[in-house]
Amino acid sequence: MAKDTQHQLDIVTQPQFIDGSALTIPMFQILSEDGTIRKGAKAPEMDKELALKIFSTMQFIRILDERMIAAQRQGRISFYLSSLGEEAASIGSAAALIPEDMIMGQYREQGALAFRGFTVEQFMNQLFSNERDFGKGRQMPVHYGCADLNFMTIASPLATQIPQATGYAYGQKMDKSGTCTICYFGEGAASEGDFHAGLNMASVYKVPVIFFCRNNGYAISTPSQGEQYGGDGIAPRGVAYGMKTIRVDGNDVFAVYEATRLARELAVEHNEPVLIEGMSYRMAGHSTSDDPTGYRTREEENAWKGKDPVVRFQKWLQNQGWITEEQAEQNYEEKKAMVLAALKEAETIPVPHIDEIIEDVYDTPPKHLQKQLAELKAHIRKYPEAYPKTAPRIDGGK
Amino acid sequence: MAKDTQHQLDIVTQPQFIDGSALTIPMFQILSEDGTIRKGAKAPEMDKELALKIFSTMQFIRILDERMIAAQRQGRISFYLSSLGEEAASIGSAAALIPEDMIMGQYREQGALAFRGFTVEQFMNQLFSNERDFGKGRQMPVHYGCADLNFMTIASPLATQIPQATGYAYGQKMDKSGTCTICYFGEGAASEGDFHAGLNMASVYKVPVIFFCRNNGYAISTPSQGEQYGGDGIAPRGVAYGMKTIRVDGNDVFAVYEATRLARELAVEHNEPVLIEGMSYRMAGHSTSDDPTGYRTREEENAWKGKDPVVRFQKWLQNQGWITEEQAEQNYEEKKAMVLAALKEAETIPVPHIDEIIEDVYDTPPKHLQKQLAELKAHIRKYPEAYPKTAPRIDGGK
Amino acid sequence: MAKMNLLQAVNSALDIAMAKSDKVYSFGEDTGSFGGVFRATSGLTEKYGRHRNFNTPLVEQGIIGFANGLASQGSYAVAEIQFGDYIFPAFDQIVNEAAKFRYRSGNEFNVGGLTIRTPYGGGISGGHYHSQSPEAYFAHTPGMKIVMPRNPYMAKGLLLSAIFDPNPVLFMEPKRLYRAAVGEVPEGEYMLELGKADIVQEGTDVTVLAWGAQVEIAEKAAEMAAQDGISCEVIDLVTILPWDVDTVAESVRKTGRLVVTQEAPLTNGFASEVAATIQEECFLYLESPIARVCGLDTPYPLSHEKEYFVDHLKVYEAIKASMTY
Amino acid sequence: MAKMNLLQAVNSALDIAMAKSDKVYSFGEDTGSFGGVFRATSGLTEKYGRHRNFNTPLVEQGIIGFANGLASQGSYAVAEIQFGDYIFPAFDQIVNEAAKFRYRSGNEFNVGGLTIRTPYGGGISGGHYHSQSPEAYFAHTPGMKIVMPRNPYMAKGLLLSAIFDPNPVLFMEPKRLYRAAVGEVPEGEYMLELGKADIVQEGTDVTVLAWGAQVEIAEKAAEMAAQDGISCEVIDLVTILPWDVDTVAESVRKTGRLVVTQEAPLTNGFASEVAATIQEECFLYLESPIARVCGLDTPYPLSHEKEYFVDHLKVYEAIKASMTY
Ligand SMILES: Cc1ncc(C[n+]2csc(CCOP(=O)(O)OP(=O)(O)O)c2C)c(N)n1
Ligand SMILES: Cc1ncc(C[n+]2csc(CCOP(=O)(O)OP(=O)(O)O)c2C)c(N)n1
Ligand SMILES: [Mg+2]
Ligand SMILES: [Mg+2]
Repeated sequence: MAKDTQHQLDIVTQPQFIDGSALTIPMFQILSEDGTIRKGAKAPEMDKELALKIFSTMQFIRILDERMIAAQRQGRISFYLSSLGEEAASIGSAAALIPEDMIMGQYREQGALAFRGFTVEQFMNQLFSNERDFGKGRQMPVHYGCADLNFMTIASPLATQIPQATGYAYGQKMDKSGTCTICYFGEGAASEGDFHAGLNMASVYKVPVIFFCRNNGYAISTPSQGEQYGGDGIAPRGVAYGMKTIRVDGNDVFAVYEATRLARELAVEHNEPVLIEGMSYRMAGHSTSDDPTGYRTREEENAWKGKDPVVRFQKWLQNQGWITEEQAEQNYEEKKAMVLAALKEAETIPVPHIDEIIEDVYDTPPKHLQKQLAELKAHIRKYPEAYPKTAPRIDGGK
Repeated sequence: MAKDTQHQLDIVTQPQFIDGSALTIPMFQILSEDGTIRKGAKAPEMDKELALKIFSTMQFIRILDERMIAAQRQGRISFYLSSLGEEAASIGSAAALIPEDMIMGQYREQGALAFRGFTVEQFMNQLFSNERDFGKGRQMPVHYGCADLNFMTIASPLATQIPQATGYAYGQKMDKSGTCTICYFGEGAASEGDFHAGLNMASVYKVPVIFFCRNNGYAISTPSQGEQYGGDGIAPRGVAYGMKTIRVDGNDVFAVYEATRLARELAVEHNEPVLIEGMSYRMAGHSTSDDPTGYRTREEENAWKGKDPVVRFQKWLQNQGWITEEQAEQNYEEKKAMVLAALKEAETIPVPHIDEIIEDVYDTPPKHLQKQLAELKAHIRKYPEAYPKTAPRIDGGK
Repeated sequence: MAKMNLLQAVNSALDIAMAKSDKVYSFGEDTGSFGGVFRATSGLTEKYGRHRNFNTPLVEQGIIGFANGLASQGSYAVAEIQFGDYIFPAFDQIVNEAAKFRYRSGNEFNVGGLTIRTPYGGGISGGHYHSQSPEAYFAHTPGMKIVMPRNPYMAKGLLLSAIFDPNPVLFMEPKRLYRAAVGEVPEGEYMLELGKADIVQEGTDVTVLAWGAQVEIAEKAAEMAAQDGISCEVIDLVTILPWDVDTVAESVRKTGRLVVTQEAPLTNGFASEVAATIQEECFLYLESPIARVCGLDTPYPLSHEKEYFVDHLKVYEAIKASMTY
Repeated sequence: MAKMNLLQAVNSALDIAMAKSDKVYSFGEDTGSFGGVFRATSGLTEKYGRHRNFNTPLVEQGIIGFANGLASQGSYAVAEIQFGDYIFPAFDQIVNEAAKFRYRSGNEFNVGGLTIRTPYGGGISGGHYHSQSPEAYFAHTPGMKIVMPRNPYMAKGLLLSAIFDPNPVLFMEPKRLYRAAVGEVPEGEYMLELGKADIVQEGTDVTVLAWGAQVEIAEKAAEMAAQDGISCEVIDLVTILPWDVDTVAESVRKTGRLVVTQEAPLTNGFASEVAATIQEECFLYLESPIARVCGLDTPYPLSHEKEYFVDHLKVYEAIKASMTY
């Protein structure tokens, strides 16, 4: 075939349009739906301890999600957002990283945070916006963050963390830190301009970042196929950016783990950014403010129950003889009790002191904020009954 | 191969990362550099009249660009931006459209506008920001626009016209107008978030839009390969969005014409958005404010001279017997005289009346703007010598 | 007349507009058959088809870019931004594009058919990113109109005007009142003039100016002040850009005092523009400094929302302070 | 001391910062080895390598997103936006992200290392999109600092402070003065305090407040006024956010009069904030209304730039009007 010298491109003489379906990317799977290793596949080298830690985290997140949805219904917290059905994606990928790697999430990756060691009390303090919340009660429930665990604080604006992850990874590369950044986002968020910016820049700068797209079929009520995008999902975009790309079964914890482990190698050892698209399904509503019966069928939801990532992994663990059904059941009950106790405790802890309202806007509060706080406090002292959460402690210091 | 029922995806059992170079798109060419039809290729069905109109427009734009760069050097206009080397891309594509199709350009598509029939006087009025400029002298030189010719007014912010083109085309589709929108942009602008938004939305809505990326190797001083993007340019992105895509030799007017003609069919008859990437080279500096010797070599520039789209097309026309060298030369001189005359005329025409300063902010000037204008005029009357362009006519009406 | 809440009033305006002209399109994130996260667009797909009321991909800059293009083509593009807090990715398409479209083209082209609807404001436990009142960010932008209704009646009449107004309009809906505010609303078409402030309550001692959801707070404060014998003239500004200087100035020339309240942070909020203009217009009439009662200059905090929120008590105190200056 | 123009002063500050800490990175469109379209970053790649001073792809939201991430990692990210007019695609990354990063995380994370440099302002035949002065768009955003130097000396000292300040800073460079303003500048490192206004000229009759390139216009107007026997106190605000209320208020308590001038359009510009605050702080001292001398409420027109521009004549007239009120 003829070549163009300047562009180093092959030359063709027929006006052949490449079809939008020219690049369809298959899905990598190890663990089939019945919990057995797929023919031709190989289970990752994962010891029992790690496997059980993953499973235990999955169980914990299931319980946390369940309990907190209930707590929201009871009016004990204002909002909650479950990761039901997507536990393998966040936990399996987090398990393939080292603790020094940075995690930048969207909001449905509580599993990754739990895997890192965030305690049930820490979850609860955030969910109840109490004074022990690392975020000082300033953001809505599920906006976790923890510098010690290298888990960037979640924020609501979608996709903003994607170019940020590229920048963070740039710093890691320059510092020769031997670490990488993983950046989670939904297939909906991947429509934002920031997605394009973040992936293209990562491809240009060759930074150690793993972009992990959780494609769970919906962005609130908007179905992904045909309404969020017109092509073959998110993975082909990685290829278009010149980036190593893989699509995995997001409900298969082994495929997720293995893909992420290899991606981490590419990222850290070769400074190759990687895009992973994890195919999954958002089994619950978008959040407690949402009711999915308005936009999808029970049949569709039921079809996905058969692919449940936790059930699938538990089957494998049982087959493997690493856990019994009874043990799993017992662990479940223990965790449930723990969650309930922590919940009860957290809701008794007061909100942060009113003085915190002006902290952290800047590194130290400038004069105008000090003045505004002083005026606010004078006002609260005048009408203490109108501000019952802060008035009683207003002059008690922080 | 196994298939996943929910996702309709092929399943693979090996963690095979797709490489960033998995989809490299060849370049469609008809007219080779020596002006002959490439072996295996077929010249488009183009009558003599159209061929000569294209060539004549190319010549005109060459002269306009040359003369106006000179005029800028002489201090007669403040700024100019040449399309040297990219005439085939804009003119060849515009020639494949109908006059009712909307053109949304970036700023280097004067060729498309000239092809539509914008007169030399109209060009000059804009370049001199005089009162006959359709844009009322409000924007910098080269920001042409003309509703009658369906050429959307150019604006400096890059890539903003891309999602706008999708919206425009949506309206055309809903109106069953049988027309489409062509949207030009540079490979640099394709890094903007608006690019991602516009293409993805076009793919979802299936609107009659042709995205025409002029990949000319540079965005000001930034080379495209490796600094603007890490992959195989812009074309693979179209495929990733699930969009019909073609890459053409942007210096080959036949390839551009033919690709655009077919793209228009896809767009108008099948509501298929199309991405065309035209590979070319910005032979001049970015604009008169730029000096490319700071960032690229003479050798590189010279290598591209051999690919000159105008020379190439002229050779073909001569071989075809549709023009002689002498005729071409004579046309050139005639056009040059015409351009110089129009230039001289345009610079004598005054700037718009000061009353125009508050027009068109809204459909009619609200009270506060009327007040601001009255104050401004009172001020100008007080210091007429300080505002020589508007003071003399201030009380003469528009 | 029918009893409607603010959401129903918005929905009714959209319905009437879409029936009136088949060039009216409504779209945004989740606004298709689902009707939007607040359900402002519900029923429209059923009535006008999935090409006239539809979902967009999740990309605000794209939504407004698309809307600008559609409006420039001669359509009426009614775009919803799911929360005012998420309008910023579209900032360029609004302030550099929509607002300047007509001027830069010398009126060859315009996006007069554009209307951006977005819920704004706090008081719903939304924290940082579901509570902001970003009107002032847009008020520095010649070419835009900005409208903020206070109740269902105003919402419907103003939204109909906004859609058919030949200029791009940012229409900010007070989400706290979506279901909370209920009132009598004509079922048919009616339009309310943009750019006119509305004197909600006449008074003689002090002018209290507010807009959107803050008007009812001002009214409540005025009621408290009335108990102290203070007569407040409460004005709803209604339109932030271009705003009705005359009505406010005339009132202040009468009362000699002005309290302006807004939900947004104090610094460079729209209350500052009002104060700056009115001190100029009414300099010789002012008996006390113009007071601004606004949000603190911090992001919007969740657990201290009650303290952060500009409630009637704060406005009432400002009224008293203005009287006793 | 050396003679430097404003560009050289900026370049020198960048050079010193990059030498001081190898965690300082400089990047933007064309800012790599080419040195940026104004050449503010020239020589830095040669000195510090192509990983510390580099080109970015053409995407402002990406530039600031990347910079936020890099800063949150503990680096000093100095991002250039090629023109202030093109900062709006990054608006969300600035006002929703950078400004709120520390607050929303309870100080677990911050982007204090972020500095955004951008040339702003008119007077260079740039028309709509190479002339805007967008400071007010950011001044409504708690968490940001905004700095606008008026000359080379200030530019260098303030930029060094901005880079190492533990808060995100928007540093707006008056491009009209890039080459036009030349002055004595120390060659070594020095820092000037952010948040302090600078009294450029003492006076007794009227305070004239400006910032950035507008300061020299104010000085010229003050000179003209001096011919009429009017004594102006000229103040350079220097920092727009958080701004130095005390210095301005103290001056106005002395002079009784205030003229504020800005290049940007009048409505909801930062001059409005100043007027609103000062009428409150100095109510009993004011002998005439606070005057704002600003751009018209239109986009920035090319062929009427001279008329649009806030020149010394306009400021001078406002000073006289203030004196004779
Ligand atoms: C910039 C922005 N726009 C809109 C929203 C409102 N919103 C919150 S979540 C969501 C859907 C996100 O879908 P996806 O990215 O697929 O993630 P998933 O919820 O499915 O995990 C939307 C529209 C937001 N938070 N930020
Ligand atoms: C949003 C925005 N950012 C930056 C600029 C400044 N700028 C003008 S042209 C240009 C380069 C554009 O390159 P490309 O898109 O490849 O088009 P080309 O000039 O090569 O035709 C830049 C950075 C701009 N006009 N708008
Ligand atoms: Mg999703
Ligand atoms: Mg280019």
